[in-house]
Amino acid sequence: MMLHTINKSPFERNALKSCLEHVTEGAAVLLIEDGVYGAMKGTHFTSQVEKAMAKVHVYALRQDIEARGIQDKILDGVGLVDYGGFVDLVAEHSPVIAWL
Amino acid sequence: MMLHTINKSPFERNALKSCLEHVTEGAAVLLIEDGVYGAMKGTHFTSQVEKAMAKVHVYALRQDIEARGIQDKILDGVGLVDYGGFVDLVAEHSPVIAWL
Amino acid sequence: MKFAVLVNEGPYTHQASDTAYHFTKAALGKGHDIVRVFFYHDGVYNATRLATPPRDDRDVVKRWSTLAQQYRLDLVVCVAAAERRGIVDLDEAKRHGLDDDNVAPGFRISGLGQLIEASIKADRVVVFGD
Amino acid sequence: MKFAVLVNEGPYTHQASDTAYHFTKAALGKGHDIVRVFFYHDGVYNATRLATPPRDDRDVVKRWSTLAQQYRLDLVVCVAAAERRGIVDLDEAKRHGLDDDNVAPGFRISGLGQLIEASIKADRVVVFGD
Amino acid sequence: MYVNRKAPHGTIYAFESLEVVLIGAAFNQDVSAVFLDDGVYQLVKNQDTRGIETKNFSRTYRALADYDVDKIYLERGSLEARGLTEADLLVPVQILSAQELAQRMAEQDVILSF
Amino acid sequence: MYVNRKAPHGTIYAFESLEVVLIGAAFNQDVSAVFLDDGVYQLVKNQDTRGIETKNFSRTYRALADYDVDKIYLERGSLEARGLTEADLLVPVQILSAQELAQRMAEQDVILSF
Repeated sequence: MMLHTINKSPFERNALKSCLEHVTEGAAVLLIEDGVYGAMKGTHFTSQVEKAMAKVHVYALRQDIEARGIQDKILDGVGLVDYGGFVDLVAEHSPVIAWL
Repeated sequence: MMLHTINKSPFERNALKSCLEHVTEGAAVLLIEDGVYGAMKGTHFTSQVEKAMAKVHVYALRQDIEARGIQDKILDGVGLVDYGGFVDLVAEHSPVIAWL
Repeated sequence: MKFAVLVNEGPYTHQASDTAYHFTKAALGKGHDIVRVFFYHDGVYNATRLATPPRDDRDVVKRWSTLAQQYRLDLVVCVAAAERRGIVDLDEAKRHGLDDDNVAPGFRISGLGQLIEASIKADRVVVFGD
Repeated sequence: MKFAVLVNEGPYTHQASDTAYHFTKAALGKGHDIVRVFFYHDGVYNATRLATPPRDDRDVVKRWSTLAQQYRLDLVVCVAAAERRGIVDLDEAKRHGLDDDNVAPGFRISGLGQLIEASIKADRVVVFGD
Repeated sequence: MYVNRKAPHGTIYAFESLEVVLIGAAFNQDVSAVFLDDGVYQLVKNQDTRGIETKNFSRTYRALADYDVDKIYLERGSLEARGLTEADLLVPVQILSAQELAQRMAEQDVILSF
Repeated sequence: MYVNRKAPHGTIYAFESLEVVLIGAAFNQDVSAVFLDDGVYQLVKNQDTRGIETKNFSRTYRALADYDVDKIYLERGSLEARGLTEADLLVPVQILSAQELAQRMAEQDVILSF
């Protein structure tokens, strides 16, 4: 099963939107760097992520969430991982695609 | 009157969209680099540019259009300028804002 | 008219540096005055003399140096951005105990105040970036 | 498991280089094997030894060099991307008649084939970029 | 006027833009700082960069008042689209509509964006 | 598989990605190249870079067939959104839907993106 990484804000770029149009059932999506803004609740993008969560597993990097001060605003059901958890996700999935 | 420059594709980033929400009547908008894709006809973004053209003057850099092979697909009413024309637009407008 | 130019990105990766060059050259050709070209962020990479691009491609660094010589342009590289990114002149190299410098002819390294000063002196400021 | 890491952006400007470092370090800490870290595009700027970041900030270049020494990591800088951007080792400096080199300890300059080879050898390839 | 449209940490622009704002203020310029689009994320409270091992420059926004930078504008629509409110912000700001902001921009001598 | 999502000329990624595709083919790897989102602009005909004084690498896409790179995939939706058709492209491509492309991606060993 694939792992998709996204490191861009869904408001600035089309990376997360495009990624979610190209995921297969059961895949994992990991939000890192500015991509973690895609894991917030109550935004104009939230409903698209919630809809995707019926089909794929969504994770976000805890260190990037804390750096941006949004630790209390993360959508329920988003799995939090640290760098070690990122490594585990890569080990458990193949192939890995970065939506740059 | 202001000059707005945009150097990003309207499909990849929100720069042109955000710019068009912040123009005042009679301002000039200059599309350069990957921004010139915003001057094409028949795209999903075209109607937004056409609507803006009722309010602002839209220009695009000829050298960037040719580099991208879209010289036959430019929207009617978009003014084509070369680097010298870019300089003239800057001289004729103030302030200049780059939507990076 | 007096222009100041701000370049926020390095050569080759982003077209911003190319566009800034063509804009600056066209402005000079039309008789305008370029108060200063200020290189900030990755823009400081425009100032390395160690670049050797392929022969069939433009030489971005040399192009700036040549324009500077031809028009006595003031090309200023932000010192804080340059230190982070390894762009150093002889003074900087000495100060930091480095064995080499790498800044190209025509560029000088100075502070951010030079950007503010240029924006005060100029009639127009034009920004090129990502 | 065997990982290959591709770094497409330079230090400080984009977080990609930071994330690649933290990922690589975490993978090594978990006992995985890093076949190679390949620096492409602006990623080659991670390899300059002339950077002197402020004391209250991380030293991205030194961090890579230290990790390379500690784990015998293979840090490879793409030669074509490096030539355009002024990252040179002693051999490259000689070949191009340059007066200085600037590559940091632990990095070596080689061809794009090293990226393909690493992606064949590795079980996973992870890309960090803009 | 300094226009900030980018998120912090993912790129260095927010950090280096703040440096310019402070230098501009030291030159006694009439400085105003605008945060719109992802730029509003720069002002979010509780940023803790220890995990990514970078400088937590978000505290410096609180120092803007000390440098007499009191014209801090933030766009309402950008804030709302991101599920944020004024209570989430590090510093007091003046909230403007897109049209009000457009008007302020048009009145400037110089606009720097990064 | 090489995934191209960026427009040419504004950034160097398209050019340097093409270098990797050619090197990959020289290693006798089973190479496929995907163009989606702004990546479809890379294949547009009639690119003339003399005005911006950069290399016109678009001709090199025509050489892909000589290197036995014949799996060139392009996404239908990306093309249509940009007002382009197959007649606008430099080389013959296989047009896929988003779901077909997703399936091809999932079958790969390695995906490189720039």
